[in-house]
Amino acid sequence: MPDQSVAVRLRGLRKSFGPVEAVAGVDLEIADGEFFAMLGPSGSGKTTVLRMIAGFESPTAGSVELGGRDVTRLAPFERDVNTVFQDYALFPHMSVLDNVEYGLRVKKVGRAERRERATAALRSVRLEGFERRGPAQLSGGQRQRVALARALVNRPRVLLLDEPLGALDLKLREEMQVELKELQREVGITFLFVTHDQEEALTMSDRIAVFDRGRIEQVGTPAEVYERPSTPFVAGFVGTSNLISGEAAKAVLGRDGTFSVRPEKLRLALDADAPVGADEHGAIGTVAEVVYAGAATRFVVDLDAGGRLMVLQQNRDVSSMEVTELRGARVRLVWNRRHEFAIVP
Amino acid sequence: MPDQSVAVRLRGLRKSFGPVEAVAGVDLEIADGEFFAMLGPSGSGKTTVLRMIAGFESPTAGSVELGGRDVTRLAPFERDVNTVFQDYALFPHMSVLDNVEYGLRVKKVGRAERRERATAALRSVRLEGFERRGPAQLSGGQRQRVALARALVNRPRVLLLDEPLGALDLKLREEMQVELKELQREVGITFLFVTHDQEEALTMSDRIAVFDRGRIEQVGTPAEVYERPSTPFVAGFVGTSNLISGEAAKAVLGRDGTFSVRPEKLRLALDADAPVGADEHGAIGTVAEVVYAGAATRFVVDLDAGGRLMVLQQNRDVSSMEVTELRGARVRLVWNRRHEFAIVP
Amino acid sequence: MNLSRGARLALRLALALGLVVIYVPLAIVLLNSFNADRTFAWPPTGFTTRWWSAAWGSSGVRDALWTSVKAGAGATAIALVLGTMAAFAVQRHRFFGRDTVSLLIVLPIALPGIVTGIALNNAFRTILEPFGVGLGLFTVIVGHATFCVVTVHNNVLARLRRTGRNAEEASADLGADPFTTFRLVTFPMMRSALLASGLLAFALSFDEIIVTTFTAGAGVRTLPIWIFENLFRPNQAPVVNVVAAALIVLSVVPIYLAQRLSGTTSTH
Amino acid sequence: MSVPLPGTPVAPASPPGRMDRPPGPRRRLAAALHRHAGVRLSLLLAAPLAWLGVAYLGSLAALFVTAFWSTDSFTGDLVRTFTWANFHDVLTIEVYRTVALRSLGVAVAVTLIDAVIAFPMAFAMAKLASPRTQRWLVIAVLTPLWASYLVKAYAWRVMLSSDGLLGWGYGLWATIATLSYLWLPYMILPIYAGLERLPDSLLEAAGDLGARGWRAFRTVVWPLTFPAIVAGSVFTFSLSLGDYIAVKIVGGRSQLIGNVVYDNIGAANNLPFAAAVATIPVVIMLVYLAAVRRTGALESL
Amino acid sequence: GSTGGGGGASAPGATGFTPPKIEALKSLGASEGQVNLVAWAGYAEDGSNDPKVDWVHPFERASGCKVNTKVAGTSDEMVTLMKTGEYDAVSASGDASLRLIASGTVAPVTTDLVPSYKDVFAGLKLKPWNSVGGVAYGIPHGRGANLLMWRTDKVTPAPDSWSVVFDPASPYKGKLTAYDSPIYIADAALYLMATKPGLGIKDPYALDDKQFQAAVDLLKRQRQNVGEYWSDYTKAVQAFKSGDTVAGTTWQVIANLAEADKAPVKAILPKEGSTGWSDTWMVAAKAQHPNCAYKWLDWIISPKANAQVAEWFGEAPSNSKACAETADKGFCDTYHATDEDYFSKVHYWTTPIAQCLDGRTGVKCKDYSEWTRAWTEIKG
Ligand SMILES: Nc1ncnc2c1ncn2[C@@H]1O[C@H](COP(=O)(O)OP(=O)(O)OP(=O)(O)O)[C@@H](O)[C@H]1O
Ligand SMILES: Nc1ncnc2c1ncn2[C@@H]1O[C@H](COP(=O)(O)OP(=O)(O)OP(=O)(O)O)[C@@H](O)[C@H]1O
Ligand SMILES: [Mg+2]
Ligand SMILES: [Mg+2]
Repeated sequence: MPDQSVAVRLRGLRKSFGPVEAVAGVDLEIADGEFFAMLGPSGSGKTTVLRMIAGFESPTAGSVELGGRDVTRLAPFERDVNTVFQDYALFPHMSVLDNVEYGLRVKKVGRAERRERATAALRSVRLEGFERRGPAQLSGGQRQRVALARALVNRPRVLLLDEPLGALDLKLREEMQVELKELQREVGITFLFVTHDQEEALTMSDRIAVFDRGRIEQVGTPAEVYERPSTPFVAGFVGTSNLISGEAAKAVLGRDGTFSVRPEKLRLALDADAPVGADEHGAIGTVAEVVYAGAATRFVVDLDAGGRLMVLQQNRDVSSMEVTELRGARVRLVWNRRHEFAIVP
Repeated sequence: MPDQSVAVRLRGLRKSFGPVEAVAGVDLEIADGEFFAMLGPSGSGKTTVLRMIAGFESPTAGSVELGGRDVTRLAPFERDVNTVFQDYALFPHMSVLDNVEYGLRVKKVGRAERRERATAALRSVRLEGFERRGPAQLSGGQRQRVALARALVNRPRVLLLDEPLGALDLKLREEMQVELKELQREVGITFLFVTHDQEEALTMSDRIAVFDRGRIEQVGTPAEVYERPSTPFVAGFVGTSNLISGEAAKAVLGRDGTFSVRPEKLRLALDADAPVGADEHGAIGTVAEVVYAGAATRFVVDLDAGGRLMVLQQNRDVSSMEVTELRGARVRLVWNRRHEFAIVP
Repeated sequence: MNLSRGARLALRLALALGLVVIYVPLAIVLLNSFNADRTFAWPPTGFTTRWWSAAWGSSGVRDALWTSVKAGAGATAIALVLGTMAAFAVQRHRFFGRDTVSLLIVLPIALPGIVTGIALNNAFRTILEPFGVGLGLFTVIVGHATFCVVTVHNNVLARLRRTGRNAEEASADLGADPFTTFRLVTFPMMRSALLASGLLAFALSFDEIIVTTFTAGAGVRTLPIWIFENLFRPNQAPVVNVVAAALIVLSVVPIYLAQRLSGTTSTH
Repeated sequence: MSVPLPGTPVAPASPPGRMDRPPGPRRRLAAALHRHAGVRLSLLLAAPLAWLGVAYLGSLAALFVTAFWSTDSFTGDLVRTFTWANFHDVLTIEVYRTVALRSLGVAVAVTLIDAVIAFPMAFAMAKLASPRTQRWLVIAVLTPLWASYLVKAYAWRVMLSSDGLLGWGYGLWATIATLSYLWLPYMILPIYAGLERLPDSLLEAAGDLGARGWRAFRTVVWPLTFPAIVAGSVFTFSLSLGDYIAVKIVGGRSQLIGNVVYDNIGAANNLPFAAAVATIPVVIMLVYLAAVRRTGALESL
Repeated sequence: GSTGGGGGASAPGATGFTPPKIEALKSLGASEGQVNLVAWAGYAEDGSNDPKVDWVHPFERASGCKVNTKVAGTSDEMVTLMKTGEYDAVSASGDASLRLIASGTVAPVTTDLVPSYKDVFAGLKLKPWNSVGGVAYGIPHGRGANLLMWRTDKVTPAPDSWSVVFDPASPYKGKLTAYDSPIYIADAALYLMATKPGLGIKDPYALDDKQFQAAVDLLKRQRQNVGEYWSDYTKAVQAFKSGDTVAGTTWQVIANLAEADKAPVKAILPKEGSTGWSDTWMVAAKAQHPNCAYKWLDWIISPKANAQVAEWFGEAPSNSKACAETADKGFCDTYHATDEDYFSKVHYWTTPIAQCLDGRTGVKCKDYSEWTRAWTEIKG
């Protein structure tokens, strides 16, 4: 009995290109209506997995199920998924409206309904009035929204997005992140989203799969992945990884091994003798570097016990004048023990 | 008497492409040894200004001075500046070493000296051992460093960098930001840096010029620009702009007008009756949205008085479980009055 | 590529069939070069290598080949210079009549060869003759260059578009004047395009007969002209087959080299 | 996270050394050229325009003028007095219209046949073959260009003869088949180049949106590669329109416009009339070029 | 000669046009070191095609004149080439020679300066296509007739008349061939001369409007039955061998080649007679190398060279002593070289001009450019 509530199920998925094993065994279940992110460095196989789900590549081994139905051997046009391509892949010889109508036209939806649904889709991505333009006359963000409308208008079971925001500039990107997220909530379609931007993955998704070298390293909610990374790779890739090891670990934590604590978990006490609570750890050091970043300031602190830690401190009440004066200051770093985690190398 | 300590001086610089006025009058002085950023949205004319300084475009009006000398009419090869291009523009048919040696070769520097200086430059960007490779065999970050070495080896008066980090992925980008900044300190050359990433501009530069529609909106240190934006555009572009206006402004601040306060300046009190200090303002509202971003959480709060404010809160001691539970909670936002600033529309 | 298995198979089949169609006549040429029959009777009446030895001993073939090589090289050289200049002008400058320049360059190849041939013939005779310059190899080169320019122009134009100006700007930025830039950066980056288009230009010139007929002077016998003259002599026609077969085989070498060279340098 | 820099950094900015040396004449020339785009343009355009614009167009114009003259029928010398007679004859004598239409038909047929054969081949080359194979396939398509045109035409004569491989006999159809064969590579190469430029993602997008092979072809591939096909057709069309040799070899008793031109210049030594007849293919080609110019095809040749 | 025979007609030059006044060379001087020729393929072989076939190098050694040859494909190309003024001598056929003379492109030849001229068959000397008003404009080179050839296995009974190719109801529809040149109109005229005496054709190269129209109509009807027109002999041989062509005009050499390749063919001179050609070496009026040109003229009709050319090309030699020099002793018989009776039935190609060549006055004849136009119309 196929499980209807699972939108996508991958079993033992593999793909080799000649000697290169791009995807080296991926098992994954994505629930209906999830906003799911695939995060990983360049070349880790995210795109390849997406393309196997869409049907552009056929797996070397394993299977792809959509809504409980095995589609491994089906052609792309037989699958109930749609893709927003990284380069948008808008048809350059068609107007915006024709692009959006394309999928309906192919499915022989009547003229009137087609027009109506396409117009609605364009409205949902806030592109009313752009119907007659050609893709060349749009900005990057607008193109991305056309691509989105073109996929959404078909009401697919799953929408695949391959770094749809990669080409946009930061400001626009942030705006689009919010829009995309809202849109997904509105339409309720499962979004499978590829990105190599950790913050994007953390802020937007319900769950994240972290890829490395063709394998999934960890699957979990943003908080799970960020706060309890299961491998050193995940710890390093998702967020800044402050490592304390060797002598320093012994001196500061009283233990052997390699430990990590996130920069934002550290409290910077200007008094080197500041008290350390029972459930806390502390370390004394010198501020080597102060980087003002608007909303926050990053301090690089050289520990007396050896090693250096990055500290992130929100600029709530301090001004930049105050923080930059801290360069060279003796400080004590304090953190709650529960925010340390051991790294298994 | 030309002012030797001014590396770059732009006077009334304008550039039109047909009907498009890409640069609409720019006056700017950049001091010797500064790390100067030009920040602005896409199409605001940053690249065009840079290209006029390098000599690739000739201004429609105005002048460019380098080290006190008017170079407006000089060809690129007559100017003492070097550029790191956005796409690096490495010569694909030359090895890394040949690329770096190019400027010296053209200037007829002897073989031995050339080799020595190029090797030193490659060392300074940590690319020893890559001399014989071709650009195609390098990763994005490595290419960027070759481009840097190629420019630096000429010891230009000013180094122009057009979004040198734009093509890198986030992780690499952060690493390169640090490297670039240290390199500049080391060599002491004036860096003129184009970016559309606010955080990049804030963290790296000594001063920032914020561009909009071909004009400079504001010039200042990162803190000046971030904390005392002089126009609504700057306020909005550099950091998130929380606006309080109309009825809400009257109710909360007791004043007419439009005011802004940065999200990280807001304190989120879970108790709606939390006390508000004498030099503080407070507003009561409901949490509409909680976005977990790893190191911090963003709350969107709908004020009872009207309007919505974004609150940024470092995840120092809280875990994601705790923060997400806050959706729908009644909260009081408190901030120090000195962090409010009036926006002149 | 999302094509059904059937479609892939059909396309591959079409490609294979197309190649068969292309090569069967060439195979016949090769076969006929061993055909004992002097007028290519089909099926071949017997096997002989005497045509090959005749071709080997024929100084006419060698002279004609050499003439063709000279004509092709000359035309290609001119086409490379003119085509490159025109491509730079069109790609790097905006000016009135830019479209017309493109059209003008296409014209010699778009108009039937016989028109170009008689027009040039007429012009040469009325303009050059008063100066005592007759038709000769020079006029063949001029005629060929005229229609070869387009291949170079279009190839270089495409390459210039693709590579953009970045590398050149980088070079200028590093202190190189435009001449140095051209030598060290522009030219090496365009080399494969020049090579490919030069090869095509050479091939066009090498097999041209119509314009050649009208522009060749006394004693100027390019290979196609030699073939033309000899194909219609019963004793010589088989030798012509030998020459053609040899050319096919030999042509793989320059094409392969050019492909290799352009393949390795044009990855950008 | 800090980056330890090596002890010997790049020397700090030294006072500009580059400007100290007086620039050589070449650099001064380069700098002057830099400031005068117009001069640069003129230098670039002078030679090509002199060659094609003045010499070639001039020759064509001179030929066209000749069409209004006549020849002394016995001595064959040009008589340089204006007359409409040549054009009058070309336009009123029916045979010229017949031949022109026949030539046009042949050119169109050859172009269509080549397009139909070349397209799937080019598609398979560009989209199904590995890069390595692609290189070999391009060689395979280019190679026949080096085998003499005449020899290939004769090979077709051998194949077409009634006891030959095909045995279709000679005539107009034989001419069309032979010309199609001869010009096929000129059609394959531009289409191949055009398809290579077509991003795979567009084809995938079409498939993703539910378009099967044929539909994706009609709605996406065809409109986007049309300019390349047109570029190929400029070759096949003009080469067919001007041919007079292949038709002599396999054309049986038919003649094309090229033969008429050739007979009049080669046989009758009547350059004026030949020029008048030659105007027909020129006009056809000019109309064709004008029609296809907007597609951008002329730049894909 | 017989009536209407090309060899015997009244010399049109006598009453015909007056060529431009051009002086013939009076005496030979020093050789200029080279000579530029326009020749039919096979007339000036220098061993480059077949090392054994070479009479150019011996000439070069003997005379000190280097030979540059431009091979022309048609008579008309020859005329065109000669008009460029770059060439010193040309092997003009009868359908080119008069044009060359009339336009002043070639000069009269002082036959005394060509010692071998005395051995040339009388039937070739001072003919309408190589002389004007009794002044020789060239040295005859060789001759041949346009024969009727047929496939003996396909055409029965064996024809003896051109009717086999002109009969509209021919059973060999689509399998006939004809020579692809305007001059072929003369073949039709020749046929009409015999079959429609009412038209009053005396010379197939001198046709008035009515006669011309009749010939053209005949050819237009013939076209329905023609499979292909031929102009080069590889094509002709191949067509006869493959059976794509079963009957049509031919040259002796083609017949010989086809027979050598074991094709069942036979060629005859039909009862109506036939057209034919006789080529003439002429010297350009503005020759830059006249002495070498004269030396070439003498060389090429000297018995040995004349025999070599004739054998290689496949025609009857013009020098009566050449028959002794041929490699194939039966050669002169095969080609009827000494058979004046045979050649009396041959009407050699002559350029049609407005002035009727048969001596008629008061009517205008169709000139060659009209023949050319008509030929285009005939082919359709
Ligand atoms: N068609 C192909 N042929 C050969 N190798 C391929 C092909 N497609 C992908 N690869 C290889 O497979 C590996 C995974 O590629 P993939 O594109 O899936 O990575 P990715 O995670 O999407 O990276 P990016 O973030 O750079 O897009 C890479 O090493 C890549 O070089
Ligand atoms: N060569 C050109 N021709 C015409 N318009 C141009 C040209 N170069 C730039 N522009 C226009 O000038 C304006 C400024 O462009 P510019 O490239 O300087 O912006 P930018 O700030 O660098 O933007 P981005 O962040 O996207 O690089 C834009 O509107 C652009 O379209
Ligand atoms: Mg990818
Ligand atoms: Mg820019």
